[in-house]
Amino acid sequence: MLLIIGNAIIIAGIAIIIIGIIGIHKHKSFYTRILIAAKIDTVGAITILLGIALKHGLSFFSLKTLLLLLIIVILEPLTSHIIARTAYLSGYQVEAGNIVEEQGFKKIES
Amino acid sequence: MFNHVGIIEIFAVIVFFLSFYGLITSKNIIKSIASIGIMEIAVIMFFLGIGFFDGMKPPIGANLENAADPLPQALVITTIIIGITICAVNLSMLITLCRQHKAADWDVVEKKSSE
Amino acid sequence: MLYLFSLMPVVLAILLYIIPYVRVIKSMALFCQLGLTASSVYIFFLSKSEEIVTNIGDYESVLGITLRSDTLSSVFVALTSFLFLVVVIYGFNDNYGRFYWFFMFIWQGLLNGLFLSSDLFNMFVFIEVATIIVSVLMMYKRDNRSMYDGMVYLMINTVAVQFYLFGIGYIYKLTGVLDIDAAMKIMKQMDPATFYLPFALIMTAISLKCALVPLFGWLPKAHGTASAPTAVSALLSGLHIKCAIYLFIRFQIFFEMIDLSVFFIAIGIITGFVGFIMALSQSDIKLILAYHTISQIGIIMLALNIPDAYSRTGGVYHIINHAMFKSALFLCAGIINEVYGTRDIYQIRGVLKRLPLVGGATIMAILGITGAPLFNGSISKYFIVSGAGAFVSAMIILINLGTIISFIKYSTILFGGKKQSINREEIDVFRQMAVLILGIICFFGGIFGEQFIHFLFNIDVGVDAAGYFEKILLFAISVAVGYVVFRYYVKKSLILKKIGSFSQNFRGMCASLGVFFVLVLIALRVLL
Amino acid sequence: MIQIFLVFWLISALLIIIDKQLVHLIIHLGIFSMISSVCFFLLAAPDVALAEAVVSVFTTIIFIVCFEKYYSLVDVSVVKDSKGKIWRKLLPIGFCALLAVMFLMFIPDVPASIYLKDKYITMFAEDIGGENAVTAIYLGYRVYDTLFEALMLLVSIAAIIHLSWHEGKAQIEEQGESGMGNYRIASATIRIIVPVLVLFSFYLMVNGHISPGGGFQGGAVIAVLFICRYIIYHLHDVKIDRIIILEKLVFVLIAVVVIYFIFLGAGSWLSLPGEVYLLIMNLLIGVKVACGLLVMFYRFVIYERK
Repeated sequence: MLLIIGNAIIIAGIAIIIIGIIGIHKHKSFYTRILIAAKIDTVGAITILLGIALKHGLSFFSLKTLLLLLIIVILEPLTSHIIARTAYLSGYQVEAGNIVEEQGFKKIES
Repeated sequence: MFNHVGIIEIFAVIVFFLSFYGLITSKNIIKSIASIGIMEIAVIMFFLGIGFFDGMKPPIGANLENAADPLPQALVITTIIIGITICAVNLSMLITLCRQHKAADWDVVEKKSSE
Repeated sequence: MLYLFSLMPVVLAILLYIIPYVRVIKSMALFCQLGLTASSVYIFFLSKSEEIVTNIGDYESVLGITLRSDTLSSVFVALTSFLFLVVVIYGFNDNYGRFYWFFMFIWQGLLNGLFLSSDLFNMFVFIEVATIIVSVLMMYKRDNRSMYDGMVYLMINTVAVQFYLFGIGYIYKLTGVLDIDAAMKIMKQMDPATFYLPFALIMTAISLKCALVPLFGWLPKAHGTASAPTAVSALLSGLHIKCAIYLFIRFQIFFEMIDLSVFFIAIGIITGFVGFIMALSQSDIKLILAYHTISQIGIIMLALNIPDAYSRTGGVYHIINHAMFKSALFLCAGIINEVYGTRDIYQIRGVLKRLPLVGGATIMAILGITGAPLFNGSISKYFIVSGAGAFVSAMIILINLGTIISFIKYSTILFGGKKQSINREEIDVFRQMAVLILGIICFFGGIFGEQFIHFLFNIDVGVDAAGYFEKILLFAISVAVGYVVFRYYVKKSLILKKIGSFSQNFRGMCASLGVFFVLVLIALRVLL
Repeated sequence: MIQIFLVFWLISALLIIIDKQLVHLIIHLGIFSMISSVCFFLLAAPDVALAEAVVSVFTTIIFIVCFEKYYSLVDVSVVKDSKGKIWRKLLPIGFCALLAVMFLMFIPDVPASIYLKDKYITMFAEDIGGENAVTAIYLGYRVYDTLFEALMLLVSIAAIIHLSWHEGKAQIEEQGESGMGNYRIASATIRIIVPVLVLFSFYLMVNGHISPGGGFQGGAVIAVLFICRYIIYHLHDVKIDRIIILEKLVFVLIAVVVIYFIFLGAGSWLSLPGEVYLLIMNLLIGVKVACGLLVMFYRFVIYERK
């Protein structure tokens, strides 16, 4: 029973990730993209980890998985937030849903 | 032709020469340093692919049936540490060079340093 | 207890780094070097009768790392210890910071470890660490030119070592072991054609380290860097390049069923010619010496690939001799540079008057390197020629002629100058002592050459009077021809000036690495 | 499974090589390292995967720091667009393709030997102890390598210190716009996460002999923690000189432990079980690596003249 629930949740997580990837390519605005990427990172990862933990039942392994889940819950929103904030501070402007072209970096050939 | 040659080996060779392409074409020193890093990881991939087959388990734990070869893994950890130190030394040299020449381009640096 | 040879210098280096008193450091360093030299000679005596084997940790022999000391490696260890002793004497009154000695002694430990190790991967670790040390020592003064040179050196060597690592991977995959002796036993039962790829990979890497012909671009940059400390340049040319040749000898024995000696003889001849032609076209004394290293490497490479015991022995003896006279020349050049304040060969005049002892040592080293009778170079070249065929002998004589021409050019710094303006300079006693030790060894290595070779390699050969006379005649003719060529061609040639400005950049070096790899593969297909 | 990731691996390597902008290059380098770490894990090498993951974090950070310096130092206008002829671009491609094809033609078609593998797997538990064969080899059979690899770290740190040296007092960067010293969300989160990560790194070090992980990985996690702390608070209260001396002393200590336990042979084990030796070595190497990586990072960030 736990196995089936676990598998179902993992499949749901994978579905969320796929939708998210489509979303990243559909939207052109930088801030929308960050939003969607954060969805993949948090919701997708959390559901998959939860599914794995459920599949293995009560064990040391699922405890480790849950610890990992805790770290992800704390850290992922923070990283998305910092990326968005840094982008804002370094000059990316939101204008009517479109992103103005790059102002922050000069082009350097490699 | 390749009865005993795994797909990992072939991929490692391709990436090895891909990074070689990066080395002989890159204008910028940072890119050369990155290419050396890729080269190293390609060799590491080859080492780990030695004798690998599907269904292998890590050589850890009490039950060691179907375990992977532990020796390349031990060698590779050494290689990784050597790689990171070389990368760091290279980058610190690069910063010093940048400070002296205000450039990180191979041609410009060569021209300026031979003056 | 062989691991102590690599660990003691390292521990010494760390202690020196922590202790803040300079005088204490230097006395301690000198004392430890004396001890190391003595013990390395002792190890040599032991391993002459029987190979010393240390299994680290007493595990079964293939499981752990094995250190072996046979005649060859113990000779190299003794050479390392001796040269470092000389360098410590030379730099006894220098005022480089503590980092200098820290790096120097770790370098010594690594070279010892490389010579004693018999594990393929272990060698990789030593090579890698030594590369970083050398590049840092080269750019010790952190000025424009040496920074670039050191960076190119480090990066191209790292790339080459990746090839080596790939080769080790194949050897491990095919034989299942990493120990050299055990792998050789397994390889004898297998088809040689399976080992073509690891052979090509490893030989490409080692050829870059040896600076053979398409791959020599880094050597003049590394050995001739203007601002590198003198002792570092001397050790680089005298010793560090020898560890690549040591690896070549080891791997030649390792891959004994793949005989590619024709290819390497051809490459060796080209290397010898390119080396002295480039040397002729330079005007910086350090660069001249650096290019001469390439030329001498060509001769050594030739000797090691001639299928004859005398030639090979001569090649190994020439490695030792080259270590002596090239270090002597570099150390002298360092002193001359400091006194005159320039490295331009056309501005330095009258060294013999101004610095008589240094000039004397330079003369002895020059006589050694040009193969003059009674000096060590002649003995080793005699041995090399004795086993070679007619064509190869002629090539060696031609390369020697080139060496003589460019050293006639080099020796113009010794004479001349206006008499009034030349005064004798007072130089540090320790420096003169170090330089003189090396110069005198060049002389004694020639006079007692036969006994020395007998002592080192247990090979007996009498140099007969007729052969010796022929040798003297040949040398006299070479000097005469060389002088004429120098007087009427080299001084005025414009082509040489154009050649002299040639230098390879990093991308070119990488590309030539690839070209050399393809060449080796094609040679394997065609010649075998 | 591994095939899919190998294709991703190849694509990410290709992205690095064909990148035109350095910013993209650094991002792609991070992606490449992460994918190779996953590949290592799928190749049944969790130890290596962990090491590569931790190292990739560190490498990416120093690349970014270096890029920042580069960006502030280099006069970008010097670089001009070069328009080469078409054969100048095709020639290197053809050359590398030739090399790869030659290489593939010469690959020996022989199965891998499992001579040493079987020996190691049957013998390591007796000889060294513990349950992790990789750690047993790394710290037991081939500890001589490990010693010199630790020396490599020490040497490179000395090299970096020497190269980035400059006269006068240490110069500290001014707290710029990017500093997050009074940025509440970040500092609050880091306060929560630090104990967990410290626990994690100690878990890696202490359990190195029975599970994936070990001294290097644990030490690197600690170093990354300090780096996070620096990025958030911009604190300069770390005494680098003392860390350098500590690192050297720990190296000597490692050498002494190794000589005492391994080099002198089985006689001098003092009847201690092998696990104790592995534990001591893992802790020592952890401290050494943490010190080493920290010094590297701080030399890159703080003591450079801007």
